[in-house]
This record gives sequence, C-alpha cells and structure tokens, in this order.
Amino acid sequence: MKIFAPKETAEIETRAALDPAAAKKLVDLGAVVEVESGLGLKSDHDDKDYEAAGARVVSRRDDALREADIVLRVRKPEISDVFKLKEGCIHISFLEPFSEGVLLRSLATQGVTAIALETVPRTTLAQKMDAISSQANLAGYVAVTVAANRLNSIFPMMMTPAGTISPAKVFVLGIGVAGLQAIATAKRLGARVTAFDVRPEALEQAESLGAKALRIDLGDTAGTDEGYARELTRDQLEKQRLEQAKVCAQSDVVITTAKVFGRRPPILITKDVVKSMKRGTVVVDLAAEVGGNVEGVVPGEEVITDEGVRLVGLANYEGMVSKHATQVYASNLANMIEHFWNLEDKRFVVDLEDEIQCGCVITHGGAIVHERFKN
Amino acid sequence: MKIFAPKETAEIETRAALDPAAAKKLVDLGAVVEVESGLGLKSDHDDKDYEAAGARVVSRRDDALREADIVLRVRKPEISDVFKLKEGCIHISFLEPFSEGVLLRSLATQGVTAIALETVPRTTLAQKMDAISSQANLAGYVAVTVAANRLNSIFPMMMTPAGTISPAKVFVLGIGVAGLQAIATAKRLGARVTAFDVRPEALEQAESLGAKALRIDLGDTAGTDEGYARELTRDQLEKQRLEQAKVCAQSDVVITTAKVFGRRPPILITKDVVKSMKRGTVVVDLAAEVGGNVEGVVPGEEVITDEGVRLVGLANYEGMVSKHATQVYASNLANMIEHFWNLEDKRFVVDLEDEIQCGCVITHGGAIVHERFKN
Amino acid sequence: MQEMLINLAYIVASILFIFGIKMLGSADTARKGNLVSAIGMLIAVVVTLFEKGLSYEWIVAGLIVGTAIGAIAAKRVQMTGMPELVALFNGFGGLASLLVGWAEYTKDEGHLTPFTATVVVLAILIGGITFTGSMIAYLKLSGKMGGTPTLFPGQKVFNALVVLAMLGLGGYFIATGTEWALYAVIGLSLALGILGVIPIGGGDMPVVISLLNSFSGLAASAAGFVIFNTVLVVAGCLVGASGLILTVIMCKAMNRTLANVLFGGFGAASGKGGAEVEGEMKAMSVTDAYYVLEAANRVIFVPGYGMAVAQAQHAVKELGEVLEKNGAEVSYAIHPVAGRMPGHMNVLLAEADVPYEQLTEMDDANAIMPAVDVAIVIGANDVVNPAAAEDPSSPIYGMPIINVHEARTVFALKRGQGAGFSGLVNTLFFRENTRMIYGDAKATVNALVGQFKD
Amino acid sequence: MQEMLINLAYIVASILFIFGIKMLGSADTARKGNLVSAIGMLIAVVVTLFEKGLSYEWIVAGLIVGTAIGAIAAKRVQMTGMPELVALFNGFGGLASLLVGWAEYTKDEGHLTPFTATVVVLAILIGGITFTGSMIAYLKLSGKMGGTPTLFPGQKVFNALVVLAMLGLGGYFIATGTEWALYAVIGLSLALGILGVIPIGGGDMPVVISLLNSFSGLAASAAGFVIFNTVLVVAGCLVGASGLILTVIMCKAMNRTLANVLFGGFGAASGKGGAEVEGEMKAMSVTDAYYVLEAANRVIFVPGYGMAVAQAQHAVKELGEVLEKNGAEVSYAIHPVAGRMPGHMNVLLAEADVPYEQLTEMDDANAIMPAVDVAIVIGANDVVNPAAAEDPSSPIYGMPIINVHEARTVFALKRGQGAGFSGLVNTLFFRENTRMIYGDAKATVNALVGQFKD
Amino acid sequence: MELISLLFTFVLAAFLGFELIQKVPSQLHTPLMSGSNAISGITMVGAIIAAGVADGLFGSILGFLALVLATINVVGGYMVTDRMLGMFKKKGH
Amino acid sequence: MELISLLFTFVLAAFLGFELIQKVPSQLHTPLMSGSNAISGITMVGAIIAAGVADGLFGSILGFLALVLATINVVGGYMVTDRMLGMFKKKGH
Ligand SMILES: NC(=O)c1ccc[n+]([C@@H]2O[C@H](COP(=O)([O-])OP(=O)(O)OC[C@H]3O[C@@H](n4cnc5c(N)ncnc54)[C@H](OP(=O)(O)O)[C@@H]3O)[C@@H](O)[C@H]2O)c1
Ligand SMILES: NC(=O)c1ccc[n+]([C@@H]2O[C@H](COP(=O)([O-])OP(=O)(O)OC[C@H]3O[C@@H](n4cnc5c(N)ncnc54)[C@H](OP(=O)(O)O)[C@@H]3O)[C@@H](O)[C@H]2O)c1
Ligand SMILES: NC(=O)c1ccc[n+]([C@@H]2O[C@H](COP(=O)([O-])OP(=O)(O)OC[C@H]3O[C@@H](n4cnc5c(N)ncnc54)[C@H](O)[C@@H]3O)[C@@H](O)[C@H]2O)c1
Ligand SMILES: NC(=O)c1ccc[n+]([C@@H]2O[C@H](COP(=O)([O-])OP(=O)(O)OC[C@H]3O[C@@H](n4cnc5c(N)ncnc54)[C@H](O)[C@@H]3O)[C@@H](O)[C@H]2O)c1
Repeated sequence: MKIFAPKETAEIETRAALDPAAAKKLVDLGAVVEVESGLGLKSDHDDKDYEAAGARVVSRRDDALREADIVLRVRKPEISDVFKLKEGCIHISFLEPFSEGVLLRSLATQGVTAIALETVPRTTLAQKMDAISSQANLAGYVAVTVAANRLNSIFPMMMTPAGTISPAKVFVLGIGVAGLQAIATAKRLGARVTAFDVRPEALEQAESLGAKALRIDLGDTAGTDEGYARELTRDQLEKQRLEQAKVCAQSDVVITTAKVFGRRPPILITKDVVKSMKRGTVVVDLAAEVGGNVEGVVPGEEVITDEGVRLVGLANYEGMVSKHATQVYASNLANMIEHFWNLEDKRFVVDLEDEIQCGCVITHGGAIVHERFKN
Repeated sequence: MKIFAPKETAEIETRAALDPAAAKKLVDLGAVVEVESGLGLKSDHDDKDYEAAGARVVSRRDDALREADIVLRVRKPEISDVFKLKEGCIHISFLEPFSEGVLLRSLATQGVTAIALETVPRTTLAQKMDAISSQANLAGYVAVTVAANRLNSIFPMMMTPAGTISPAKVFVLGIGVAGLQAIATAKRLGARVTAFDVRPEALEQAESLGAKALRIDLGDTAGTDEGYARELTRDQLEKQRLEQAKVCAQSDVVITTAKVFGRRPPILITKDVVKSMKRGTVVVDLAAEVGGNVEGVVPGEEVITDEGVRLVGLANYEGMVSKHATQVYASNLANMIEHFWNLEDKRFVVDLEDEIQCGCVITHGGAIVHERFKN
Repeated sequence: MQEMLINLAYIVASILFIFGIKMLGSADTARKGNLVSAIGMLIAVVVTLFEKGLSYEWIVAGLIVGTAIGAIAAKRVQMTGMPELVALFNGFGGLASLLVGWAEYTKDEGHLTPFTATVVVLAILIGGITFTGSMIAYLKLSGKMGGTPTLFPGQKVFNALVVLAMLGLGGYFIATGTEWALYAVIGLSLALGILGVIPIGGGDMPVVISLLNSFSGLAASAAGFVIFNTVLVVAGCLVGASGLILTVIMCKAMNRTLANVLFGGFGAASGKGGAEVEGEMKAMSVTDAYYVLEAANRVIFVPGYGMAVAQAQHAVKELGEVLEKNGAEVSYAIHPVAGRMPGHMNVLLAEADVPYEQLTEMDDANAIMPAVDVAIVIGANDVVNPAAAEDPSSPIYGMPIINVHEARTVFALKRGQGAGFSGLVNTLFFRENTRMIYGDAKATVNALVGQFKD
Repeated sequence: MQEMLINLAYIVASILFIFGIKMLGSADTARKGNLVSAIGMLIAVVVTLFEKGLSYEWIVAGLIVGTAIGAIAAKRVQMTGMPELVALFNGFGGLASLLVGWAEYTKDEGHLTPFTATVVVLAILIGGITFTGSMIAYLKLSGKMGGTPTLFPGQKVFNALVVLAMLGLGGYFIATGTEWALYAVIGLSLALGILGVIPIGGGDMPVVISLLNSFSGLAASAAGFVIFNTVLVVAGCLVGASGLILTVIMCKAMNRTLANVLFGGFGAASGKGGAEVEGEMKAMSVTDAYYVLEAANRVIFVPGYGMAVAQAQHAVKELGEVLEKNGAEVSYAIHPVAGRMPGHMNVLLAEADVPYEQLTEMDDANAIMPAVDVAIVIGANDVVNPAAAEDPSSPIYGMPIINVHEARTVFALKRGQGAGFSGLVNTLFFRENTRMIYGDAKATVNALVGQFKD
Repeated sequence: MELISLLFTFVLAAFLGFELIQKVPSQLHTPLMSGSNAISGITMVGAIIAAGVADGLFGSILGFLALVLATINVVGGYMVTDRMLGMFKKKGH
Repeated sequence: MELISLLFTFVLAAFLGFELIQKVPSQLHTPLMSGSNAISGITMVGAIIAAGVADGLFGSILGFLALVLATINVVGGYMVTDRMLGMFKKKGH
C-alpha cells in the first residue's frame, strides 16, 4: 500500500502527520511511504531525515494524493483535496466531524474511508492511537510555559535575602488530559495549584498530582460512556461559576481546558469574573479555538483587558512544541495502521465490526457509516 | 530625608526602584517618600498602591529630583538628570561604573554621593542589599521559561502510549547565581541538566541542585577575593571550548551566564560550535547585554541561524518578571537604607570606613572615592 | 567448692553463648560473635575436664581424634562445599547426643527413674533423627544423591506409622524399661530422619539443615537433662529456639511456609490431578515481604495510578535506594498508559528524583522479567492484567502489558479489591506467585522501608 | 508432687510475666500485657497459698487489708496523681522485700549460712533504699515536699561515708551474724534512700522512680534467694533488668545520662565558679538522638547548604512526616541566605513536597524558638552562627540569624569540622545544649527515620 | 547445685529482661514502669510464706506487714497501670 | 527441686533464644546456622562425662564415639563458620 503524508495547508499548523521514526515504522510494515517535500521543516526534520527513514520525498502533491491508498494529515482536508483522492483511499486525520457536514458528505461521495481521530474510542486499548489525548497532553504543558512567559512574576516560592517571593497561584479548570498535564507542569515549576472539574473522579486525579481540588457539590454530573463530560444544567453552572470566581480573583494564572464532546465548550469565566481578577493575571484558554471557556477571549490572539488581565487564546498550543507534537501524533497514526495491518497482504484492513473502527470510521464505501453522523 | 524614585527612562526597562512595600518600609523609618506618577505601571502597581503605602505621588519629576536627599533608580541616570541633583544627594542605582567614566565624573562634580549596586561586596552580611544577585536570580529563572517557550519540544520525559519523549538536555554555562537558578528551574521542568563553570566550588553547587557537572581540568582557576571569576588563559579557554562543544552539540537548550567582573564577558560558544548544534536548539545568552558569551548573538534580539539554531540575546531578562524583580530590587534598596539609617536623626549615614560602603560608594564629597575608579 | 566453680564457669560459658548468638545475627559483629561463642565452648569443655572421677584415657583419645578430623575437614573444604559440611557436622552432633543418652542408659540400666527414661528417649530420638536427616541433607547437597524429591505411593501414611510406632515404643520403654524397646526407638528414629528428608528437594536443604540444627540443640538439651547438666540444657535450648526462629526466617525469605518446605514434596507426588482452578488472593504481611525482598537480587517496581493517589513516589524511591544498598538491582518499569495522563508516572518519579537510568520502558522490562526476583506492583492494575495477553474475550486483549506474572514473585500493593480504570478483574492477583499487600501504597512502602532500617 | 505442681505453676507465671513485659512495650498490646502479667501474678499467689505448713490467719488478714488499700488508692487517685502513686506502691514493694528478709532472719536467727546472710543483707539493703527513696520521690512529686534539689555542703562525702558504713556493717553481719549490725544496715539503707534522692530535682523524679523500680525488682530477687523461691528470683530479676534499660531509655529521651540525673544536683551546689569556658563539641549517636526526638513535641528543621550537598531533602521531608506522626509539631525555618542561591532551600524542599505551610520565615521561627524542643540543623552553619548576634568583632555581626541556640536542644548534622561559606568558627557547636551528629546529612537523617520504623 | 541453678536462672532472667525492652515509645514509659513495678510486687509470694511460716509473733508481724505492703503494691499497681493504659485512645497507628 | 530449676532454666533459655534472633540479613543465614550448630556441639560436655565416668567397656566406647563426634562438630563447626564469615568483605554498611 502507498501511504502519503502531504504538507499541512493551514498557515498556523506547525505539526506534520509523519516524522521519520513513524515513517520508518510504516516502511518496516511493508508499506510504500511518501512524504511531501518540506513536510517536517517546522518540526525540525528535513527531507533527508525522511529519506534516511526509507520514505520517498515527493514534490508533486496532487499526483501523490491521487495515487495514495492511505493519506495521513493533521488537519481536516480542504474539499478540493478530497476530490483528488481515489476511491477506497483511507484518509486519517482530525476531521471536526461535528461541524463539517459538507466535508463528510464529500468524503463519502468520493468513496473515501475517512477516519476521524476525534472519535477514536477512549478505551485503554485504543489509547496508543488516541491523538486527542496525545495532543491535549502537550497543550497542557504549553499552557503553563506560555503562562510563565507572559506572567509578570515567577512561579516558585523563594525565601531570599531581599524578602520572600510567594508562589504563584494557578487555577486549572477542567481536569482532562490537558488539565492534568497543566497541573503537573505548574506544580513542577513550584506553583500552588487549585483545580476544578465537574467529574468527581477527575478531582481525585488532580490530587494525585499534588494539586488542591476545589470541591463544589453540584449533584449528578457523571460523564458520558466515552469518558467525555456531559453538559451541565443552568443552576449547576451558576453555583460553579460563583465558587470559581472566588478562586479566580486570587489567582495569578488561570488555565481553562473544559470541552464537551461534540458541542461548543461551556463559558466558565464570564466578563465579570475577568474584571474581578488582579492586574497582571494571565488567563490561558485551551478551548479558545473551538469557542473558548472564557468570555472575551479572541481565538488565535492575546488581549489585555482594561484592568490589566491578559487573555491568551492561542489556536494551536501543541503546535508550539511541534517536534514532540509531531512525534506523538505520527506515532498515534503509525500505531493505528499497525494495529489494523495485515502483515501477509501488507494492507490496512477496514473492519467496521471492530470496536475501535466502529468508533472512528466516519465514511466508508460511499456512505457515512458512523452512527452519530448518519443524519 | 526626602527619598525620590523617578520613572525609568529607558524604554526597555519594566522594573521600578520602589514598590509599595519598600516605600512603606522607608516611610516607617521616618523618611518622606516621593515616587513619580506611573512608576509601578509596568510592574502591576498603580499610583494608589503607593499612596496607600504612605508615599507621595508627584508628577513634576525635575522638581522632585532637585529636592531629593536620596534618589533611587534602577538604571544609571542620564547625565542631564545628574545635573539636576542637589549637592550631597545620595544616588543609589546600577551605574555600570567600569564603562561610564564620564557619568562618574559628572556625579563627582555635582557633589553627589553615588552608590553603584554593581560593587556591593558579596559578603554574607551585604547579601540583603545585593541587587546583582537578586536580579541575576530572577534572570536565571526567566532564561529557562524563555527557552521553554522557544523550544520546539518539551522539557520533561514522558513515557506515553504514543512512545517515549526523552527529556530535554539543557547545558548551563557559568554557575553563578543566575546559572544556579537556571539549573534549578530546568531541573524542575524535568530536563537533564549539565553545567559548567571554571570555579570548582561552583560545580559542587550545581550538583547540590541535581545537575550533572562537567568537570574539565583547567589547572588554577580560583576566583577573585570578591567571589567573581578571573579571566582565563588562552590555553585554558581552548580546552574548555572543546569539551563544551561536545556537550553543546547534544543539547536542546544552552544557557550561558558567564561574566567576569569589570570586563567584557568571555566568548564561550563560537560560531563553529553554534553550527555544530542540532536544528531547533535554543541558546539563551544572559550576558548578551554586556557583550555576550555566544558569537553571533545580537543584544536585545533573537536570531535564527541558517542551521536553525535560535540565539536569544534579550537585554532585560529579569524585566520579564518585573513585578517580582521590582519587589526584590526595591527591597535591596530599602534594606541598604535601613542598614545605614540613623533612627534618631532619621538620616542615611555615609561612612566610607564601613566595609560595605567602602565597596559601593563611588563618588562622595565632590570626588571619586572608590579605589578602583579613582583613575 | 570445685563443683561450685565448675558451675560458675558454666554460667560464664552460657553468657558467652548468648552474646555469641546475638552477635552472629548482625553483619558487623558476626565474626567476633563466633569467636566469643567458641571461647564459651572452650571454657565449658576445659572446666568439665575438672569434674571429679573422670578417667582420662578415653577422653584424651576422643578429643585428639575429634579435633584432628574436625580441623582437617574445616580447613580442606572448598568454599562451595561448606553447607554440606555443616550438615555433616550437625549430624555428628545429633549422633553424639544419641550416644550420650544411650551411654547413660547403659550406666543406670534397669534403675532409671521415669524422668530420666523420658529424657533418655528424647535425646536418642531427636539425636537419631538429626543424625540421619543431616546425612541425607549432606548427600543431597554434595550431589552424592540426587537433589530431586524421592517419592513413593503411600509415603505420608507410612511415615505417620513410623512416627506412631516410635512414640509408642518410647512410651513403652519409659513405662517398663524394656531394653529392646530402646533399641527399636533408636532404629526407628534413624529411619525417620531418612524418611523425613528424602521427599524434600535439594533446593530446600538449607532450611532442612537449619531445622535439624535446631533439633540437635534440643537433643543436646535433652542430654543435659539426662546428666543433669545445666550448661547443656541452656546452650542446647538456646540453639533449639534460635534455630527454629532462623528456620522460619529462612522460609519467609523464600516466600514459603515451613510446612510447605517440609511436606511440599508429598504434594508433588499427588498433584496435577484437578482442573485449572481460579486460585485465590493470598495476602502477605509487610514483615514477611521484607524477608523476601531482603533476599532478592533483582527487583522491579511497576507503578500505576494507585501510586499517584497514595502520593507514594518518595517512599518508593526510598525503598528503591534501600534495596540497592542491600545489593539488589532495582529498576522501574513504566507502562505507557499507567496513571491518568501521559507521563503521569514520569512526573511523579522525577519529583522523587528517581534517576532516569532506572526508568525502563515496557519492552525492556518484559525482556528481563523472568530473571526478576520480585516485581512490586504499586497501585497498578490494568497495565499488569495478564488477560490482555491471554484472554481474547477481554476488552483489553491485545494491549501490551508489563508481564510481572513472569517474575519469580509478585507483590501487589493495593488498598483492597478495587478494580482499575477499565473495571476488569485482574487474574494476576490470583496467581500462585502473587502476594497481595493490602493498604495504602505509601503506608505499605514506608513500612517496608522501616523493616530494612532497624 | 504438690511441690512439683506449685513449681510448674511458677514457671507458667514467669512465662506470663515475660509476655506481659514484652507486650507492655508496644502501644497496641500494652493493656493486654498488663492483664497477662496480672494473671501470672494471680497464679503465683494462689499457688503459693497451697504451700505446705502455712498458717492462714495472718495471710488472710494481710491479703484483705492490702487488697482493700491498694484497690481504693488506685480507684480514687486523680489522673495527674498517678506517677506519685506508682512511687508510693514501689516503696511499699521495697519495704515488703526488706521485711521478708528480716522475717527470714528472725526465723533462722543465729544459724544463717554465709550465703543466706548475704542475700538477707542484699534484700534488706536494696529494699530499704527503695522504700525511703520512693517515699521522697512520692513527696516531691505530690508537692508535699519542694521539688528543688536539697543540697548541703559536703553532701557528696557524707553520702559516700554512709554507703561505706552500710557495706562495712553488712559485711560484718555476714561474717559474724551480729544482730545489731543488721539493724544498723536497715537504718543506714533507709537513710541512704533519703539522702540519695533529696539532691535530685523534681523534674527528674520519673527517672528516679524507674530506677528504684528496678531496685525493688532486685530486692524481690534477693528475697527470692533468701527463701529459695525461683519465681521470685526470675520475676524480680526480669523487673530489675528491664527497669534498668527503661531508666536508661528515659534518660536518653531527656538528652541526659543516668549519672547526670543522679548526681547532677550535686554539681548545681558547686557550680558557677569558673570563668566562661569555650565548651566542647559533644557528639551524639543516632540512637540517642532518636530517644530525644521521640519525646519531642516541637521540632524545627534548619536546612543549609549541607542539605543541598547531601541531597538530603527527601529524607528530611520523611523525617518530618515521621515526627508528625509521632505527635510532634514540625516546621522548617528557612534563612534567606541559606544555600548558595536565593531560594535554594525552597527549590529543594518543594522538590521533596514539603507543604508550604510548614516553611517558616526567619522571624517567625525565632519567635517560637524558645518553645522548640529540638532544632535540627541540617548542614547549615553561617546562618545559625550566634556570633552574628553576639560577637561585634565577627564579620557577620549584625546579620540576623536563626536563633537555634535558644531551643532546648540543638542537633547539628554535618560531616565534620568543616566551616561554612564565610569560613568562620561557629560557637553554636560548642554550646551546652548542642549535640553534633556527624556524617553525611542524608545518611544521618535516613538513619533517624529508620530508628522510628521498626 | 540448687544455688547454682538459682544463679543460672537469675542470669538468664537478667538477659531476657534486657532483650525484652527495646524501643519503647515515650508515652509508654510511665505505664511500663508502673506495670513492671506491679510485677516486682512478686515479693508478695515471699511475704505469704514469711507470714505463714514465721515462728514467733515478731516474725509473724513482720510477715504480715510485708504481706500488706506487697499486696498494696500488686493490687494497686496493676489497677493503676490499667487505668493509665485505658486512657490512651489508640492513635490509629 | 533440681529438676524444676532445670526446667525453669530451659524455659528461660528458650525465650532468650527466641528474643535473640530478630532480623538476620539473608547473607548471614548460613553462617548463623553454622555458628549455632557449633554451639549445639555443647553435647561434647555430656560426651566427656559419658566417656570419663562410664562403667563397662561398652559404655566407654559409646562415650568415646560420642566424644569424637561431638568434638568434630565443635572444632569443625567453629572453624568453618569463621572461614565463611571471613569471606564477607564488609560491604561498607
Ligand atoms: N495514562 C493515561 O494517559 C490514561 C488516561 C486515562 C485513563 N487511563 C487508564 O488508566 C489505567 C491505568 O492503569 P493503572 O494500572 O496505572 O491503574 P488502574 O488500572 O486504574 O489501577 C489502579 C489501582 O490502584 C489501586 N489504588 C488506588 N489508590 C491506591 C492507594 N492509595 N494505595 C494503593 N493502591 C491504590 C486501586 O486498587 P484499590 O482500590 O484496591 O486500592 C486500583 O486497582 C489504564 O486502564 C489506562 O487506560 C490512562
Ligand atoms: N543563598 C545565597 O544566595 C548565597 C549565595 C552565595 C553564598 N551564600 C552564603 O552561603 C552561606 C549559607 O549558609 P549555610 O548555613 O546554608 O551553609 P554554610 O554556612 O556554607 O555551611 C554548610 C555546612 O554544611 C556542612 N555540609 C556540607 N556538606 C554536607 C553533607 N553532605 N552532609 C552534612 N553536612 C554537610 C558543612 O560542614 P562539614 O564540611 O563539616 O560537613 C558546612 O559547615 C552564607 O554564608 C551565605 O552568605 C549564600
Ligand atoms: N481510556 C483511556 O485510556 C482514556 C484516554 C484519554 C482520556 N480518557 C478519559 O477521558 C477524559 C476526558 O478527556 P479529555 O481531556 O479529552 O476531555 P475534554 O478535553 O473533553 O475536557 C476536558 C475536561 O473538562 C471538563 N469539563 C467539561 N465541562 C466542564 C465544566 N463545565 N466545568 C469544569 N470542567 C468541565 C471535563 O470533565 C474534562 O475533564 C479523561 O480525563 C480520561 O479520564 C481516557
Ligand atoms: N557572599 C554572598 O553571600 C554572595 C552573594 C552573591 C554571590 N556570591 C558569590 O559570587 C559568585 C559569583 O556570582 P555571580 O552570579 O554574580 O557571578 P557572575 O555573574 O559574575 O558570573 C557567573 C558565573 O560565570 C562563571 N564564569 C566566568 N568565566 C567563565 C568561563 N570562562 N567559563 C565558565 N564559567 C565562567 C563565573 O565563575 C560565575 O560563576 C556566586 O556564585 C557566589 O558564590 C556570594
């Protein structure tokens, strides 16, 4: 099978769908691997590195797209690219399936087997191919280094001859994968970390990293079966906002990561709360790209409010550590291909009965096959 | 006595000579404290904060300068400002006394008692007023957060379902106060840290923070009595460069902090060594403002070499955490004033016999009195 | 007066034995302790020579012959041959006690009090078992006899009958003083020594010798009752008691019970009949776990989410250090999905300053697993669930795991029967070589560290 | 036969005493241990009543009176009055031994063997000292007598003379059997109990009682030799030996030696003469340090550069936790210039996860210092050098320091005589209340932790 | 011989006493002292014999006194110790 | 009484034996076993008496044999133990 990884077209994207290590792994499986020239430039790999790994570096992107049996990308393809794919081609990437109805239909029409990484089941077995996790993890780290860079003060406590510097107070809202890594990183830097999530088990997880969990009694808030959070009622949200506002007002850094599977993320921090924060506070919203948890955040930008609060709404946090983000992303893809690879035929076996594929194959055989997106 | 802290005039400067806490301390000593309006804006304090601390906020800067018995600043004064000072005025700030002969002479002519923070003796007793240390300490921290922000990869090791991310390799050159804090911060973030200094005792200190010390046998390299490093011979430098080059080539982040008291800092990393580094390596030169340890560094800027190595030569690292930098700087000044304060007369007692003042008073009674700068 | 002095000397000798044993139990003083107890022995022997009414020809001859043989044997033996030599010596000691009892009988023949008769029987019986048992142990250890258990059908019943016969005849002798009964007891005790030891595997011989050593002490003590000699009673009893404790300790270090060592061989003969059973979860105390760890050469930690919950990372690091100081090779096997976020274990172990060199990736850990003496699973569950490798119906089938079940012994530290993230039953905990150490992981690990430092 | 049974019962009683004492030594089993030993006592007493040839009227009367008084006193006493009640009881026990010895003398008057005479004298002598000594302790503890040491010139010599006279007369009695000599010994022993205890301060009374308790055991043992009764010998001796060990342990918990406790009061009378001496550095073993820490209620750590060099932070954190679990209040006093960079100690302690709440700034630490039982200086030197406050000629004069010298006891952990960064001599290490614990700080702290976990 | 046996017993008991007490937590010092003080009341056995077999009134009185005192020591000692130990709520070790 | 004293002694010695051995590092298991095996050769004292006071040749021979065996046990036992312990270079504990 021919596997092709084109360069990302989004200007903001620094990651690539393959790094040399993953390319080598696929080559070792018996695949023919092609990468577009310059694929790894933004993640510190040049064409020679890919060649050394056994991949072919090609410049004619359209030809390669047309011939490929498997196309690997980071971001969703442009519709124009979709029409270049051959029938039966397997396309693996993020797809934003909840908002991209047209794209899904095009993929189906084209007869492409499209795999959306967003819907890989969050089971123990599938974790090696779970790019949402692997990227969120890095985003959580970056959120903290960004905050440290923007903050006018330092994170750790220091008792010095020139007085005591008290540790920064960091508040992490939403303790998913990204939130946990943010907690860990902030703790490492010496901050006092408070964390909140609607899922009670997430609070225990925050404590397992040494953070203080903010426990607010909100009644029933169990997550969905897939491990994602459910949307809250209005009353619950109100109570939660109140408690959070108190913590926010005392914090130096606030990091929000709350997403709800398939919907716009909830507003956790309203304008009023932002107003109540201290001058110099840094708010990092990891959900900014999909709508944001913080009122007033501008996706892709940093704004400073009149009260001197900095709202960071970058679009591609994990892209700031593109080398490692590429490494784990590419590894996720390679793991997935390896998992479904038939070593004798040297091919990727599509099997919609399989629990994992059932979760993440969106279109196949000319139709949208995923339960959730059928209509 | 009237103490005045004017706003800094250098555009790049974000620190202030007084924060509200230090102002209050001086007020409590019985001094009249004046600050220029807007003094603390860049370090997250507004005029009201100073007023609450008992200081007077003034707008007429020149008048205040003329009337002040003590002037507190961060950076050296412009010559024009010097001529506004009254005779007998005590002026405390960094002075760059080694390069600023004209300034020193002006201060002397004007009859100002000028105290240079650069030459506060590095004794245990004087440490509370040692601004070089307090600022270097923060600079060391910032060097790492800057590096983390610029680096295309993450610092800590992670064994994840998508493969193992190996820890970043950080090399710290020069283990003074800044170097030590850089080591500590990089270690905290999970990096593997190697460190080098010409002073053998500094290597032990690096190890006391968990870093690996690079031990190169250079023969006699003892420091001066003041605790600063002595310049090396040509042979020594050569040998050292060779060993360092090896470590540099493997590192993801290189932080240089080597200064030599009163001279241009040594070049520790030549163009060749920079060439040998991996694509994506981040080099942070803390000595950039005074000449730099790294060949090719542009003071105040970041350059990316053709090989993809990023050379960071910012001018005011500690200024990036201006709130805390101001806090400790102001505290240094307040400690110094308190130390020499006569509580009955409520005045700062100039006493050139005193070991500390002997070290840091440069001009007094119309002449340059410091041994080192007399000619 | 002379008797008084002799007895005072015996007291001194006993005190030296006490010190000797105590000192032998710690590495720094062991050699001196041996010397101290040797001096005690010298005093006891020399003083005995001053007993009234001894005829010296036999004594001198005996001393010379015995000393010569003992010294030469001890000098000549290869380092590797020492354990079997100890077995041999031990057997001689047992036989000596038997002979002393017998000799006493020949002296007082016929007019033995019931008490004396009892202790004579005890000295003979225990001495006899010690003698032949030690001989078998010697043969097995020196390779002159196969190390595998010798088994035959009905062995258990047969041995039980021998024991009963011996006790019956002993009782008969005590009651009636009939001579042949005594000889029968001698014969049966010698037989029992052989019968008792042949079904035990060669690897367990050190434990057997230790137990027989304890017996030989008891035999000496019994001989002491026979001749009403206090030093014999005291020294013999000291050895009997301390030897028993030592035997138990040695068993624990092998993660076995004494009964299992002694009668395990019988099981081998009968076993392998029934179907594969589920097994049961076997709990272990911290002290017992200590004995196993103390003797381990290669230990691997497998941390999981439970370590994070317990915040046990510092304690774990310290246990690692303590184990290393104790001579073990220590590493940490990190499963990629252990914990609740990527790199969860890395964060914690880095916080505790575990050297990067000791962190082992799953595949490398699995490669060395069969050579690992103890795998310590600290609050991990899913990532060590053998179902992932063995049970195709399991939802995690196909996920690579850390194969701790291939280690010699597995300690699983968890609070109770709680399941992991995926909610599955973990058959690891039911395996033959797994021991559960219940409790909060931090408390447990701290307790283990405490066991090492005393 | 009856005698045999009685003696077997005595053996059982002795075993129960052994278990009882062992169980009393650990918090979980202490109460049960007391019960076990009480059962042993019951058995011993009941069985004694079966002795042949006893006339029961005196016995029954004695038992009733004694039981009533003892029970009522034990029930009525306030919780705070318990220690003095124990002293009272202990005195009674001593007096009882004296009386038993005396009674035996009246029975055998004239025809005592030298041995019996010796043990009678011992029983009387030890019993007498125990009796009056305990009474004084009782009076001091209950406040019926001032707690301050009672001192008079020539006290030491006088007491020594009393001891000599007592021993001389005791020897004379043994040799000749002269009656008045025995009475003189009684009188002198009673006097010695008073003389020996009055110079000891009220605060040290618990140690004195413990020692006298050990004595009363020995007195009972001596009484056992008098009437040739084994259970008395065994139980008395057990108490004598374990009481002595306990006394030593109690002294160590006060960071004192036994001699210092017993004869320290004399020193107080003579002292304060000479000029201020430099003092000397006093080393202390880890075990002794353990006893002090075990009894401490407030402990403060003062880390310095040496902690960083030793990388002892994790160990220190653990010691802190262990001390807290033991009931002590623990904090860490951070001097601003400790270490080699600003915040050096913060980095390390944060790495070890010491809670921010326990980090104390210099001024706050100094405020509580006089109430601190033990200040543990871990590789700090300059930052705890009292010269900064006291010696105007010192280059660091005027620098605020952490005033550990104001704590009750200071432990200074360092490797040797090394100076700190500023190269100055530190007089702290020569102070009366400072103890040096030499060695790498990490090893020392780990050893201390080990002492707590056993 | 009898005497020697007693001496032997004495010596062994002394060693055993030393070995039994190892590390005692400080809050147990007083109860342990009190508890072993009660054991030292074993002299009661001697007192019973003294009171029961004494010839002459004087000896009997001595024995009687000894018995009263020893009984107080034993009964009071055990009861006080038990009260003390009852106070320790197990600290949840 | 003599017998009772012996029993007493026996019991105390047993307890003492138990208390003496606490935690023995595994590398000392064999030497400790070997060393206490040498002590169990104390039966040599019995053998001396048996060999020295036996009446009749048979008794003497029994005694002689016992003595030889016990002596081997004692002499060999102590020497072997010493050799074993000599091998341990102190691991620098
Ligand atoms: N790494 C990731 O990124 C990530 C993210 C999300 C989910 N997951 C999933 O999480 C699981 C990780 O596996 P794992 O083996 O690390 O953990 P696990 O399977 O969740 O098991 C944790 C075990 O620790 C025990 N435990 C909890 N608290 C304890 C304490 N204080 N002391 C001692 N034991 C304690 C629990 O048993 P008791 O209750 O009996 O004590 C439980 O069995 C995998 O299924 C993985 O897929 C991983
Ligand atoms: N904080 C800062 O920013 C800074 C910067 C530069 C200089 N300083 C200066 O450094 C000093 C700091 O004072 P300090 O009290 O922290 O340290 P210190 O005065 O330098 O004393 C350190 C002590 O630790 C002992 N030590 C070294 N290694 C040890 C080990 N492995 N185990 C146990 N003990 C060990 C040494 O004694 P042995 O050799 O006998 O073991 C030494 O006496 C001040 O004088 C300060 O002015 C501070
Ligand atoms: N089985 C596996 O191996 C595996 C792998 C990855 C993730 N997971 C599970 O899935 C969970 C969610 O993962 P994610 O990081 O992708 O989640 P996410 O990015 O969808 O959401 C981030 C967090 O925000 C929280 N959140 C949602 N609404 C909130 C609100 N109103 N207030 C506060 N918090 C709110 C969610 O509970 C979640 O913890 C993980 O925590 C994990 O338990 C499992
Ligand atoms: N007494 C006190 O309390 C006190 C206070 C502050 C500093 N000090 C001492 O002064 C020392 C220097 O302080 P600093 O941070 O201001 O120093 P610095 O900024 O002048 O120099 C930084 C470091 O660079 C090193 N260096 C110089 N040339 C080098 C070369 N060619 N190669 C490698 N390294 C080189 C120096 O040795 C020094 O450690 C400190 O480490 C400390 O020991 C003492």
